[in-house]
Amino acid sequence: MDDTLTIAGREFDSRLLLGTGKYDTFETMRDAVVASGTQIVTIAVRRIDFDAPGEDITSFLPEDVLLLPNTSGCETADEAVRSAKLARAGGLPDWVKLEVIPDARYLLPDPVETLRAAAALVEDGFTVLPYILPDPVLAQKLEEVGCATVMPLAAPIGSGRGLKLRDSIRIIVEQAGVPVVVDAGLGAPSHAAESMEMGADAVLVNTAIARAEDPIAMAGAFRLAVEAGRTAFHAGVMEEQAPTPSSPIGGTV
Amino acid sequence: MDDTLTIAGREFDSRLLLGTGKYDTFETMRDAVVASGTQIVTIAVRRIDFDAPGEDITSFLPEDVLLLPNTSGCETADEAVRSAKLARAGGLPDWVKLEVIPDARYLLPDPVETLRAAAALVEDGFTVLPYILPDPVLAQKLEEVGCATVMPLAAPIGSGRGLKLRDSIRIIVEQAGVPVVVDAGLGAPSHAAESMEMGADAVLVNTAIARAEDPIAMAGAFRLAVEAGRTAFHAGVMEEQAPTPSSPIGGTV
Amino acid sequence: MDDTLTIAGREFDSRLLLGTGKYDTFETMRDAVVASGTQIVTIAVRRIDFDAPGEDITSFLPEDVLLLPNTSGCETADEAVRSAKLARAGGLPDWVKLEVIPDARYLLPDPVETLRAAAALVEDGFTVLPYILPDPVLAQKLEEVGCATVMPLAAPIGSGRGLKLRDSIRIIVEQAGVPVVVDAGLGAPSHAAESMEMGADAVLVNTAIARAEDPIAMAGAFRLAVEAGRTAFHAGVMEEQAPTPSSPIGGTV
Amino acid sequence: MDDTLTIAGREFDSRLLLGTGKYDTFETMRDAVVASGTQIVTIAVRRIDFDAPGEDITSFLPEDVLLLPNTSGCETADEAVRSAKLARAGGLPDWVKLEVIPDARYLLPDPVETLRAAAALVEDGFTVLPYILPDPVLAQKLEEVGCATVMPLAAPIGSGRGLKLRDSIRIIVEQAGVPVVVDAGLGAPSHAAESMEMGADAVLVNTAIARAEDPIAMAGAFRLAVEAGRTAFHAGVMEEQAPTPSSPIGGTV
Amino acid sequence: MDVNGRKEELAPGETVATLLARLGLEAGWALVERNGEPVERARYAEIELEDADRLVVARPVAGG
Amino acid sequence: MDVNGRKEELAPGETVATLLARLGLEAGWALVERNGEPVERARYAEIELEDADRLVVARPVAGG
Amino acid sequence: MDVNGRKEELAPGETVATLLARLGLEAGWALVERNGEPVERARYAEIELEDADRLVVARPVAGG
Amino acid sequence: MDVNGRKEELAPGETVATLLARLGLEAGWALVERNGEPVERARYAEIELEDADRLVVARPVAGG
Repeated sequence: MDDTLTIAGREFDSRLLLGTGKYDTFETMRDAVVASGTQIVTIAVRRIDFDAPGEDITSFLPEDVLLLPNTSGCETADEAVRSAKLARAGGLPDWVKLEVIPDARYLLPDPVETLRAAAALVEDGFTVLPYILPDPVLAQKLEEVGCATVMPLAAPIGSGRGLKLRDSIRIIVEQAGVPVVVDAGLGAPSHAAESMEMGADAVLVNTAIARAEDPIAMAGAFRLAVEAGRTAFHAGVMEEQAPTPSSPIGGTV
Repeated sequence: MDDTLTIAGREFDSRLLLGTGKYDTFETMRDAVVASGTQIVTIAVRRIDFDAPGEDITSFLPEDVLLLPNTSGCETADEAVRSAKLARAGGLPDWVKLEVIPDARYLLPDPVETLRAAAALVEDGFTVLPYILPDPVLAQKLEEVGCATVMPLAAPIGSGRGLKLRDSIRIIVEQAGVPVVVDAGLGAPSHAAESMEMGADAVLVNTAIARAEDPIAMAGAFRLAVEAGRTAFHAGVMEEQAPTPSSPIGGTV
Repeated sequence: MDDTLTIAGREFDSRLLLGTGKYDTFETMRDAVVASGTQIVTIAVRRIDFDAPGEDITSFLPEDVLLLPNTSGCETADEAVRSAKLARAGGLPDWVKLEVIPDARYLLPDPVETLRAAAALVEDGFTVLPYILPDPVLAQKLEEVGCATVMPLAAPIGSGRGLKLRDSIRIIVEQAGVPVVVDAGLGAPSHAAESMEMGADAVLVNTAIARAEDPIAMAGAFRLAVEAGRTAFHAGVMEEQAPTPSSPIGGTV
Repeated sequence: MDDTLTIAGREFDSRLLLGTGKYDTFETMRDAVVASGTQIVTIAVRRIDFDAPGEDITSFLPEDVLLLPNTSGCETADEAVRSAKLARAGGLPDWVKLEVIPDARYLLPDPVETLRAAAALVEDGFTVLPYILPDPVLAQKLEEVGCATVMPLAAPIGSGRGLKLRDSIRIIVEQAGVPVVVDAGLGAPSHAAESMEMGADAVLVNTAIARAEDPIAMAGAFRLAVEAGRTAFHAGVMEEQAPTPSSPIGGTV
Repeated sequence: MDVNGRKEELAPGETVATLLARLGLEAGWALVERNGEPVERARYAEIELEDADRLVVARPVAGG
Repeated sequence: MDVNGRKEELAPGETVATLLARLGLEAGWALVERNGEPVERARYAEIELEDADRLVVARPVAGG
Repeated sequence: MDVNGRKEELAPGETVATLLARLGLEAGWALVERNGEPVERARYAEIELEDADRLVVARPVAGG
Repeated sequence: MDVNGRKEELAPGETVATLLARLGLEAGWALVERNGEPVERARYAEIELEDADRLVVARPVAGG
């Protein structure tokens, strides 16, 4: 079955996006990226510290993987727009994972500033993937201003709590005309599988892989889980129902 | 990694057991069995209706798959023992999925009769896999009388509700010296993956595959999910934690 | 213990707000209002149908209960502002339960339009109680523009699903400098009690009472539950913990 | 409405049972008992340490409260029977809260030994209230041997996790011909209210009150919550449903 | 004159108050919007209506 | 002879095996209980049936 | 005589009642098991203890 | 000239490209903002820097 993921006209075979943060080493990150089969990885943009420039992360990333700069660290729409433009001018892709997060404690996004930044960036020619609370009305507004996807969080960033907001994500999936990427809070492959079973088009995972005891094996586990969940979505997951025997009634010896 | 499942000294590569009930046709059942990669399938034992003998299910099952007769339909220990002995005398394996279910409505097993039947069948040389409510104390008693596994239910048979009784199953997994097979109630691959992430040794699935719109594809989805969950178990699933950024703090442009 | 609820400088003894919709008769509504002990009830504003003007709801409401006009039916900030102004001009209180709901299916509020309307209404002298998804960042913005409370929903209006969004509401309670009123989706007294145990300052209930078999008794049940939950909040609810005996260890006969 | 709780022919106005363990002082325990309005309190039986005999707990308990000796600390049916007989011979009531708990870590009861002890104690004239995992089949067997109630746990003793096993308890309530007392694991008044809303006849609480910051206030909170939940049960709790407006559709200004 | 989308004859010297009386709405809360502007209750008696006026007459109803 | 509650004529020298053959069940798994006792497959051919026998003939079917 | 694992001198004509009194336990609920058999409260005063007796003296304590 | 808040001597005829080379950043992705405006990579070699310039030099780093 042809089941490619299409974002802004570009096709992807993998429905698993990876964040590159929190790995012990770039080597481990690279191996996890390869093991995951991902075709899209997020990166952040930061000032160079000349006293400790460190290594160039991009040199560890496979050629054919799309670099998706995020706007992490930005607390307002203006900061996010500035960060995205800097990345693009410097030669990075004109795609952006839009994060506007004023709150350092719970890392929850600002719906109003996110919408404002999204409109400006779309206007300026960016392919915008906004990170949001699973707010179905906000998701529709973001789609209306031209975002390429919506990326509702499953649970707060890095918490690994899984799908705490099932109902809202289900509504977003039902209403969305663009791909829905469940982002943040997925702590285990089963969470990713469930997201896909619910009809999400893709998931983005970082901490659950980077902080696993064996990140490379975990990357493979998420790869399988996403495939399992997507396959199940097409195969038609049963509805919950009353208990029913799986062996014949009567005729017992 | 060598990660075979060993039950009563017999090794299995697959950690997914399949029930054969509720398929529209034996052909579909066979194809699902093959797609699932399972090496153990359950069957029931019933009186032949001479007016409608029907086909022989075993002729549809791959040679190398272990037939596991269940005692479905039995409401007491004596009935279960009788059913198991009949199957064995007739040439079926001396393994038995022990079900003693007095309650036709919720299909919940009888802990006392199950323990009684288990002791008698082990005594008589059977390899016994008992189906139980996730009762950690009962699970230990069954292990003490010599059962080869314990098979706690995730949710009532056929309900597809997934892991309703997480804590109890977690305790059983922690305490068990024999393989723990999560049986019944798993409605989606994500439920199977979560069971394996929790440390279950295997899962048994029937309705969720047999009643899927596309049972064969769903069998493949469960196969992937079990592999994903098992891999994640070994790779070390992260603990839930407070929100933590996956991008660097500070240095923002 | 003096534990009055203060909203915009006005004190209330009751922490249970009632909606007046969906009762079979105004008489039942009135008796439920009395049984609940509420001091704030919401009402809607609609055009009079001269062919079927119906009765005047206010004549059924106790003198000392504050009428809180809502902006139900409004899909934009402008409509909500217009509705609120009409109610105030006509002599109703200058308090408003702000609802901006573009989505007829799931009845979820619009965060951007709600914030815009809230700012305008506060500016114009209204006491604004906005109905929102439990979005902690939005809640803080509404507080910043001068709202008197924030009213996060527990679950979609009328669904009776209880606290589906615990974590988000907990964060709002923790961060809020104004009273937090959990509104919508509370289906049973236990849901109201849990909201109060979490530190919510009040709850608003409509469907769960109006559609109960016995609305008057149910109103009393919610009254008790809110008091129970508030008392427990002050008494210090225990943390979940590992199992611990409640009888002495050792010394057994 | 006359709504007394009848156990073994004895009527009680209160549906809240209290454990007496884990209070900082007997005085606080006594005041909590009074504040709770309970008419049944559990006590344990232990050997006297002559070097530190301590005070007599019964002297702190109101005259009209029924003392319910438990068999805590007993790991087998024989030990439990012995403990119950000792209490009765010494003049305590011939009622017993039957606990047979072999497992010191998770404090889960033994279904087989509990049933055996229950049968023996009923035979010997005791009024038996057995503490069990919410196992509907076991509950029916205990009723069949003549137990006066069944007392399924909500969650492990002292954990305060609330209703982890909703479905099983709901089935027990539906099938039971004797009062169902939800025992253990209730951590907050909302948990007690929910148990009563589900149709439980009573709840037993210890740790959540004894270890609250203010046990006396918490006892009052549980009293209100139990009354709220019971009232709601009779008033008919709404079913969860799809979102539905609580204000009229159309006619908007 | 248009009242809630319905044509109404304008009585001589008609005010908001007299109109409401005529419609049997003097009691309870009648809320009035005239040509898109809310009308203060205090001025119901003084505001003279004109033929071109578009009125919205609303009232509180049951709502959540 | 009673087979699954149905009366069956006993053929001369009938054994479990010949009975199963007569019933078209030689292939696949026929499981046989005779007068409450399970019959070993190895002995199907040797056990001669008697008129008073009560047989249960079962087989594996689909089940979970 | 053994009481809760402790050796106790047997006073002349000692009964359960006098023993409990001696131990300062006449008030409240003292529960007594003698040689593995529970002793009825009504018989505390009449039962004479013997040197070979093993007694368990228990009481109600706080418990859940 | 100010680069990431640090004073830098301006070499004669310094361009963005020569500066990055001097800082050992020709390889990989150096992202440059000059006086608040992002600089197109294509123009790194042509843009001559001035003493009053404030530069921000950033780069991709690991992030989620």
